[in-house]
Amino acid sequence: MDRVPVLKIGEILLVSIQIDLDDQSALQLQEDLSDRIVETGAHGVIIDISALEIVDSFIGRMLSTIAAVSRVLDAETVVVGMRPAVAITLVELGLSLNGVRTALNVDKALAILAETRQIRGVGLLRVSGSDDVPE
Amino acid sequence: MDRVPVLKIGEILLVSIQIDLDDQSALQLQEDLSDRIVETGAHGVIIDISALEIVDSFIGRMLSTIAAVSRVLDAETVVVGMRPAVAITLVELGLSLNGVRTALNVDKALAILAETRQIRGVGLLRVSGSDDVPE
Amino acid sequence: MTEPQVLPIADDKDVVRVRQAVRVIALAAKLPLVDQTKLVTAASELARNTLIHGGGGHATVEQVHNGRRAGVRAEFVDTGPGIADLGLAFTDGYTTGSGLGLGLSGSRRLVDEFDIVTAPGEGTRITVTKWAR
Amino acid sequence: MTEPQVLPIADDKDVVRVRQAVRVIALAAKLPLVDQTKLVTAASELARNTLIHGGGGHATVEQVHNGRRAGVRAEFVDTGPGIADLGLAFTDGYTTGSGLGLGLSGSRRLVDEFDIVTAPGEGTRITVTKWAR
Ligand SMILES: Nc1ncnc2c1ncn2[C@@H]1O[C@H](COP(=O)(O)OP(=O)(O)O)[C@@H](O)[C@H]1O
Ligand SMILES: Nc1ncnc2c1ncn2[C@@H]1O[C@H](COP(=O)(O)OP(=O)(O)O)[C@@H](O)[C@H]1O
Repeated sequence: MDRVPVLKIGEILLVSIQIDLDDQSALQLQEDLSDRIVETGAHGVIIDISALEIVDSFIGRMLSTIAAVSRVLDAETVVVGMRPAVAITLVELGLSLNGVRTALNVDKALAILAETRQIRGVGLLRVSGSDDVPE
Repeated sequence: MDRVPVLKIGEILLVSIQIDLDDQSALQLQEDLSDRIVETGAHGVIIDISALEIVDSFIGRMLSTIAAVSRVLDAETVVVGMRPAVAITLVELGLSLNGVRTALNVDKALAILAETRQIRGVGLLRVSGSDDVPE
Repeated sequence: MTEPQVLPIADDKDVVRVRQAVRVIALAAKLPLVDQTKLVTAASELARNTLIHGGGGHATVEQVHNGRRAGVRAEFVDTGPGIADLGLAFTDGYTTGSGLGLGLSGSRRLVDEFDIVTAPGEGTRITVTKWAR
Repeated sequence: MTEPQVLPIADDKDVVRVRQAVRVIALAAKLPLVDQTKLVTAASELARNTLIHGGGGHATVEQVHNGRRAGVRAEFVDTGPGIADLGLAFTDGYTTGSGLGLGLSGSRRLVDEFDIVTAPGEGTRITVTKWAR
């Protein structure tokens, strides 16, 4: 079965979905991510879907479920890179990505996660240079 | 054609190769990465190959070329997640990944990149918490 | 113009193959990107229904022409239980399974033509068409 | 046991398909993971040679048995220019193209049996076998 790698970057888990996931593989990813959150104590999950040509109701539900499960495990989920055509199609399909935060790209997602964490008083991942994120 | 996303994380570009790349797509990735290094001024490139079931001479050469081109553009390349079976096969094939640094995972690669940059006096990406990386 | 392509729908991976076949033909028919995306998404929903609710079946995908415009037609056929109450089945959020209940209603919104033939015990046949602009 | 699978090698994507077919059969033949990896890597090198140096051709992949052990055999056939000097062609780093010159020598090291039939103007046929332990 095709397995999507879950990458740990500091306190963040990053997943870049590049394959046309069958339903079984989508459930597997959901499970892998939960396991890795528990195992690493990660506080943020970034899911890059810039390579995905479609998001149907099954993948949409996977994203919502990942966000909900992460929250229970004290991690915030941000989905990045959604293509415009995918966003338009999701709306027409009637799918609201419940509880899923989105951002344009990984840097913006990191900024969102850093802010969320700041509120809770935990430092996360600091990006130095021009893209400085408030700590 | 299948296109592998190049993700920008602070001053780092991250690529997670998950598809069985045909030669044309491998060359495309090489080109995309060079473009993004120039465009973003990134100082580090991390290539995750944990999903790759094989690395043949063509992909091996792509990795070496990416490392060489990055260096010219003042960026360091680290390849992470190589499977043991792939490493064994590469040796027997006779392929030395010339000039390619490798690391176990993304966090270790970040540490390597942070160190390299520290020498040159540029802060890169700081991971707080238990995985602290010297700045 | 290409031959109609017939694809079995017997498992998860077949649903992926149907998506990919529809994409290839939508590209060939020069559907605009957004319409490709809509059609492939609708096909994914309907192929999954054929598998999950219909107990498996097949899809036929082909390029079509109506004299003025090119388009893509996809048909999903199963010999499963059929649908007794279409009004209910096409209600957003209605599901007899564990889905989101958006497959039928949502995919109807995503295509230009949507045709369904079904009866209890007699299976389900859904045909959708998307025209190039 | 499965039927021999014949795959065309006419472009980049065909090389990927050959790799995948070899992997599926290596899995079926229960080759250990490292041996699967070695065989698929060798197949990738040889299929690329068939395409680049041989001008295209085909591969045949099959499960085999020698009475004691199961294995996988892959054959790469083209009707290209053939190889005049085998000694040179099997030298690490020797290439007449833009490759690394490791395909022939390296893939020979990666398999258990390696057989080559070639002559100038008469194409090239390479057969490799990897046995389960
Ligand atoms: N091919 C089919 N065969 C039988 N019943 C179907 C079929 N497709 C849809 N249905 C019925 O219509 C309901 C609504 O379908 P849909 O809107 O696609 O939502 P979901 O698939 O998430 O349940 C299904 O739960 C099922 O009861
Ligand atoms: N199928 C073939 N037909 C003709 N010549 C070949 C074929 N395979 C290999 N050769 C020749 O042998 C040389 C060495 O091959 P190889 O070791 O695979 O390295 P590379 O493919 O990187 O050149 C090639 O450059 C080519 O001249």
